[in-house]
Amino acid sequence: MQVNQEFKPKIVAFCCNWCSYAGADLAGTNRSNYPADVKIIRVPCSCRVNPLFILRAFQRGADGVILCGCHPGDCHYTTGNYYARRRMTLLFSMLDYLGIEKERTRVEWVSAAEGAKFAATMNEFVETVTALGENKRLEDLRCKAK
Amino acid sequence: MQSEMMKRASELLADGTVVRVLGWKNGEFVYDPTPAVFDSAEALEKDFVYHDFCGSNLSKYLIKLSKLEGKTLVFLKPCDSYSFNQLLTEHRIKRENVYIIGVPCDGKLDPDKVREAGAEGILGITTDGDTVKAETMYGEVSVSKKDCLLERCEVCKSHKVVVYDEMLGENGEENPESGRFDMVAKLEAMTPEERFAFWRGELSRCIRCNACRNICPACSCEQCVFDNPASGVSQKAAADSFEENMFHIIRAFHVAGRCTDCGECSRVCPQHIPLHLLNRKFIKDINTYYGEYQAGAEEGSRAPLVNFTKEDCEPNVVYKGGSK
Amino acid sequence: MKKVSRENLDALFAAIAEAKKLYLPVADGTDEKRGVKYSVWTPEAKYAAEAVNTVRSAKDFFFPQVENMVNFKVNGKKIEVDDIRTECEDFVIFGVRACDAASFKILDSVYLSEPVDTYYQNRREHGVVMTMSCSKPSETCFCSVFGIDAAEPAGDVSCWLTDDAVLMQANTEKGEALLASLPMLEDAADDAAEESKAKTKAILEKLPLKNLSTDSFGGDKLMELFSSDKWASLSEACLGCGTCTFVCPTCQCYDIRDYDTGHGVQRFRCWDSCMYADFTKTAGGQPRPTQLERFRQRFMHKLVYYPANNDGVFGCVGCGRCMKSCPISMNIVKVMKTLGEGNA
Amino acid sequence: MRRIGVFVCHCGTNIAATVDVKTVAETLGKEPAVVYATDYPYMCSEAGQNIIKDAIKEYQLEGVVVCSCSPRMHEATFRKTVAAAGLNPYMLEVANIREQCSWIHKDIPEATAKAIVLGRAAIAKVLLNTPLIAGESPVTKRALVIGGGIAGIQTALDIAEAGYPVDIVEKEPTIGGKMTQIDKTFPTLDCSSCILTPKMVECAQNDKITIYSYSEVEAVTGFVGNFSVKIRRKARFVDEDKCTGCGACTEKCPVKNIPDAYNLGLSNRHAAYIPFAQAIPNVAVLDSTRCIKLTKGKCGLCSTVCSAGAIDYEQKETFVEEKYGAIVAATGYNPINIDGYDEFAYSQSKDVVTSLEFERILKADGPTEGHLQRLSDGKQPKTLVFVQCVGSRESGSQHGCGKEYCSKICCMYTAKHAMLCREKYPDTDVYVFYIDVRTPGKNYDEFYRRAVEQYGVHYIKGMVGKVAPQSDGTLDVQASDLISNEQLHIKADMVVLAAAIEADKSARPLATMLTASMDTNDFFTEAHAKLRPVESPTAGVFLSGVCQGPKDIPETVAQAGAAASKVIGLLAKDKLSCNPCVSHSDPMKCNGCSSCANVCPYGAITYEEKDFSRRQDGSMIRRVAVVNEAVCQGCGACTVACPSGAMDLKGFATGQIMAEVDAICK
Repeated sequence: MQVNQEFKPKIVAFCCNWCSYAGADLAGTNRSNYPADVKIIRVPCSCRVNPLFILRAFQRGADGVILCGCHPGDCHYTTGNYYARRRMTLLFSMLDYLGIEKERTRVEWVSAAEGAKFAATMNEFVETVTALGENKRLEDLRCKAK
Repeated sequence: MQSEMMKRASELLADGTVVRVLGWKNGEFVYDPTPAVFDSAEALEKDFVYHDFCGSNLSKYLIKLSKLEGKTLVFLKPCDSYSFNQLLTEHRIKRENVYIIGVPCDGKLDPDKVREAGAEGILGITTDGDTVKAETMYGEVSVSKKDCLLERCEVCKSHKVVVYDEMLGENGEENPESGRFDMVAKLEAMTPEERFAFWRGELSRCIRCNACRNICPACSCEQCVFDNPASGVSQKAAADSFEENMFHIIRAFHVAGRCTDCGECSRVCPQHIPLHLLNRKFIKDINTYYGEYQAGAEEGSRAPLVNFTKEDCEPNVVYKGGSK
Repeated sequence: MKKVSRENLDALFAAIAEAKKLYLPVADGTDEKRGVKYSVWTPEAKYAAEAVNTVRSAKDFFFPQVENMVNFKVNGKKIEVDDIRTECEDFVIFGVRACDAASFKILDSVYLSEPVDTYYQNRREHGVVMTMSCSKPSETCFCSVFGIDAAEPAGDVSCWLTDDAVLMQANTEKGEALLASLPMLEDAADDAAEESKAKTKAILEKLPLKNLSTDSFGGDKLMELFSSDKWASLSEACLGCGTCTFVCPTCQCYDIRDYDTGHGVQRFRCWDSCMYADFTKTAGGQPRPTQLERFRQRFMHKLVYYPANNDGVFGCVGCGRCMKSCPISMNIVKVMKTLGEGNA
Repeated sequence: MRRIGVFVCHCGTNIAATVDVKTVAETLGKEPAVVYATDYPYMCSEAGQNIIKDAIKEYQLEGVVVCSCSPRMHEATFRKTVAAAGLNPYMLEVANIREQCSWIHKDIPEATAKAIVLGRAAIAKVLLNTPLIAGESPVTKRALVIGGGIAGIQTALDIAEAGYPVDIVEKEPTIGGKMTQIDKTFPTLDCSSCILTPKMVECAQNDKITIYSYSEVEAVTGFVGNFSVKIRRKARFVDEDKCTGCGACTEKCPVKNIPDAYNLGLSNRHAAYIPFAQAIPNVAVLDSTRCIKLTKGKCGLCSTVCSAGAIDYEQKETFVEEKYGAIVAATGYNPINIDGYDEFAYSQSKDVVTSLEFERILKADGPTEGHLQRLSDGKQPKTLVFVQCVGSRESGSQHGCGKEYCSKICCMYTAKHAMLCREKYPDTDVYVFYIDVRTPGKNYDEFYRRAVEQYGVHYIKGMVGKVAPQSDGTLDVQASDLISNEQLHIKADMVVLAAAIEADKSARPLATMLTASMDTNDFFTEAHAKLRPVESPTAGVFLSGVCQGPKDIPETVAQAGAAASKVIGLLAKDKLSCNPCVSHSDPMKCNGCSSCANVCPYGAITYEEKDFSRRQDGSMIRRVAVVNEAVCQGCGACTVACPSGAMDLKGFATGQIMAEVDAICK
């Protein structure tokens, strides 16, 4: 696949407040670099992320969406990420079924202590999405920047 | 069957067990009966029908009817009974206000398929064993019954009425080898480009008439998110191809784990979009990832999306999955 | 009257398509048997001459389901208005049936009366309608009930199909101009279509709904029909979807909505349906709180309100689409028969 | 449109060095809703906060966006700021342009552009914020301390001192923990037991303290101020109330060959036993896996010798359910299992011991009664080699059990051991192999230098490569001296390994029960590494001792006291403000389908029949969901489970999150 050097993907990262958002903060504290293409939205728990939000991001021009939460078993709310896990599995499978590139969506479990993992995950995800190029199959043409 | 049903309904009305009967009313043509409520033996005598074109699922009407005073008698075909159970599970129907007569079903017919077989200008249709004969303005057309079954009946998952107060005729069996996921598997085996092209072709025909949503027993929300400006996804029309996708993805997701695969969405789509293929994808995935689950098979079962196990697979199973 | 041989039909389409965009009914690509729709003509497209009607009506050409009206751009703290109206390209619709052709008149009386709907007008002025006489009406056809003759379709050009040719008769200046621009057309006798018309008329005589009565309807029947107690049972199975309204060639209601694109706002209109719970919803609430009122609205409009305002012309053209599409098989014929019972 | 103010913080140069803060403020100032935008070096300072307060008043701001450090850091600060100026505290959003922007990006234009986008997202969100009012919930004035080592003991004593009842749950038969096994403590070399046992006794005697020994936490539900804990009291087959601790049963018990955990298996105990003489409670336990009566149904000797009649073979485990306002985790540590370190011959030679085993050897109640002896032949060792960092500071997984972190206490206790050897047995040669000697702490470096300078301990920078047992009973220690760059062979009589320490295995399942987060090493995560080091991110859960990270006794005691003071501060309140970011259901849209209740981990959702009857369509009574706002913790699981969108989460509403998405993707 040809990588377009000019292309800067838009990446939305949903992070749960207790683990992954704190993990992202730790990545910052440790000065672990990752591309500025990643923008984080704080949610209380991965289970707060409605599949609608992910679709919405694609509609609005996101090229990749990643959901980060506490590791299964470590959810601050005990069980939230288990539900998120099922929802996202089914959503991603459906997007794949509709012919949307499955690499544009991802779930990663990142604890509050895993700043390095957070940065590494984001670096890798940005790379993957950059290689895929612009999201053309799930875009809403009306929302394209003019 | 029709006369037995009318007889039982009249008896139950007469002895006060029920105060109304939900069934099908004779239409203009043989293939267009309408769901209707009957409140007397006379009304039943005049208009009640039950035949090969009584495909519509009556369960959803009971959300309202079961809240009225007095019991409602309803005739449930096997697939309708799954929807009924699912609605019970979701506390939408008051069971004590419903008297269910289960009716066996060996497949309902799709008038469009009879037409496709060359029967334009249909004046009457009769079924004789495996043959469907259509008398038309342009002559008689014979077609094999299996060629004009509704899609859902071609791959019927169960001939068993799963909830009833009494059964008319013999109850049937589940049919796990229905092959209803074959088309899903075929799509999964395609490349993403092919799948994308397939769905674009199908979904681009959508006219957002909401027939699929409004017929769906699982889509029984007091207010649908698509009609609620606060939901952020409300739309009256698909103004963009994204919205065409969105509507169907969101709708399928909202009923995922609750959809009994009654096939009504595909039956009513004026554009013949195979909407069941979206729902069945979720059902197939749920079966694969979380174990076999048939919504509505048992009252009170916990839907897969409001359930979990600690050992559930990770979402990346999708990346490693069988599809290309 | 002009004619073109059936072998030359594709050449004719090609000639029309050279100058203007040409739309005609073709079988849907994904499943040949399932539904016919108007598509842009391409050399591969096969004209579905036999199919009585398309799933969607021809009104889409003049009154599309979704149409942008104006854009607003947000620039800092200022809002700029962007008028996006442009002159519509010329186009031709071929193979429109008599019922749909009649529906344009109904739409015209709504959209072209003052104040004129410029969006509709723009399309209407640039579209040439070539109708086609029906050769195989369906059991659901009842256009004759509303005085429409399927053998004599209106439009800018009327066409008839014979065994070996397509006959054409221009009815308007637009039609004349179009036919004049097509050199492969040969002259035909003025009565060349009579045989085709007679065949069609003979079939129309056999239609099961031809005797449907409109006597109980019209602008003067408002109060008795409005207060009829039959609406309750007629509407009880109605799901409140918009299928009937969206496939209907005469339904003309729309909603105007704003869509925030993130860079501005697109104000668009889209079809609305009186069957919907939020139809004409206002700050004060929903004027038709239950499905009964909404259901009644649709049929009262077609059979009472519209004729009341349009010299007795009914708002239905008898195309029968709603009869084929309604998920629960409730339709205007059942409504007319039920309400007409005892009155006729 | 709301009137929004934007305040961009430089954080000194933390933000300003990579984000052009002036441009951010200027650009955001042009956003449609923004009526005021400014920047300031330290927004969190008093002067910075005053800028916000003044602007709220001067520009009649209805919403405030602060572009600064993480909201996990100063959201609470700025909420108070806006509240002080009369705004609802929840009309504030923080854009994280430090941790998630300036600190991770190097390119100024790129970081600035991102900061602007994050600011826009915060503006988009705050435009949809609604004023929220926190509800209140009562506080159960009782604390639970999990773990009865010095950390738990000190925490419990301090809480009890303030007058609040406190329960200690200890999984072993006695409280005391690791400190009971230690001989002397650094840097003062005073006797560990002498300073610990009085505290243990005090615990037993304090009527505010209840000790659940030989017990474990089974389940935790509830939330800050209102925890409900189920404690499993394991059967000890001895009636705690009757047992006098006379020890008759332990002497008469015929099963004698059970490795004694108190002595780390260096000696044996009976099946009926009291862990050690000063145990609290001083009550015997029957080892159910070894007791003949309990395993085979015969014997019963202990019962016959017990004059108190305390032996109860029928005793079953019991459960206690208790309510607590606060919970302190004090689960402690263990040395790692060093079986993987074959090169040190730990499993081959009895004379290769861990430091904790060495403590037992040095301690008077240990297997050698305090005499420095080789365990193989009882001889006094002449040459001792101490190996530091066994399993600590190990990168990668050479041995599969090594830890990347520094265990922190080893340098000091090794110096202590070396010093004690040289002091009691001046004829010994003592070598210490180290990577670095780390001795920060009051009087610590002095202590280490005394070992080197005064006691003549040989400190050698380098790692031991191999310990090979010789036929003459000595140990050939092969090592490299990194300073002289020489390979050394030392003929040693005893080798002591400073094994790394790790969090106790019980901590991980406990963290799950407490919904408290852990780091990759299974140490509890603190709410803030610097500013809230004794609090877990989970409200009402506090951390004491090594369960939070390696530390020595004085640090542990200090942290235990700190945790206690946090608990006291919490229990002193009669009511707590609830998190107002909770779910609520719109009854008009609710189907009553129970999807939300199915996913609620707190049981916060119930249903009621609500009358929606209208004139037009008659009687309509529907089942609808009702959220108990005091019980809801605001995870939002229900909002997604709800098919109709009736359920939404205050503070993180669907509309708000979508507005953020829109702003980011714009």
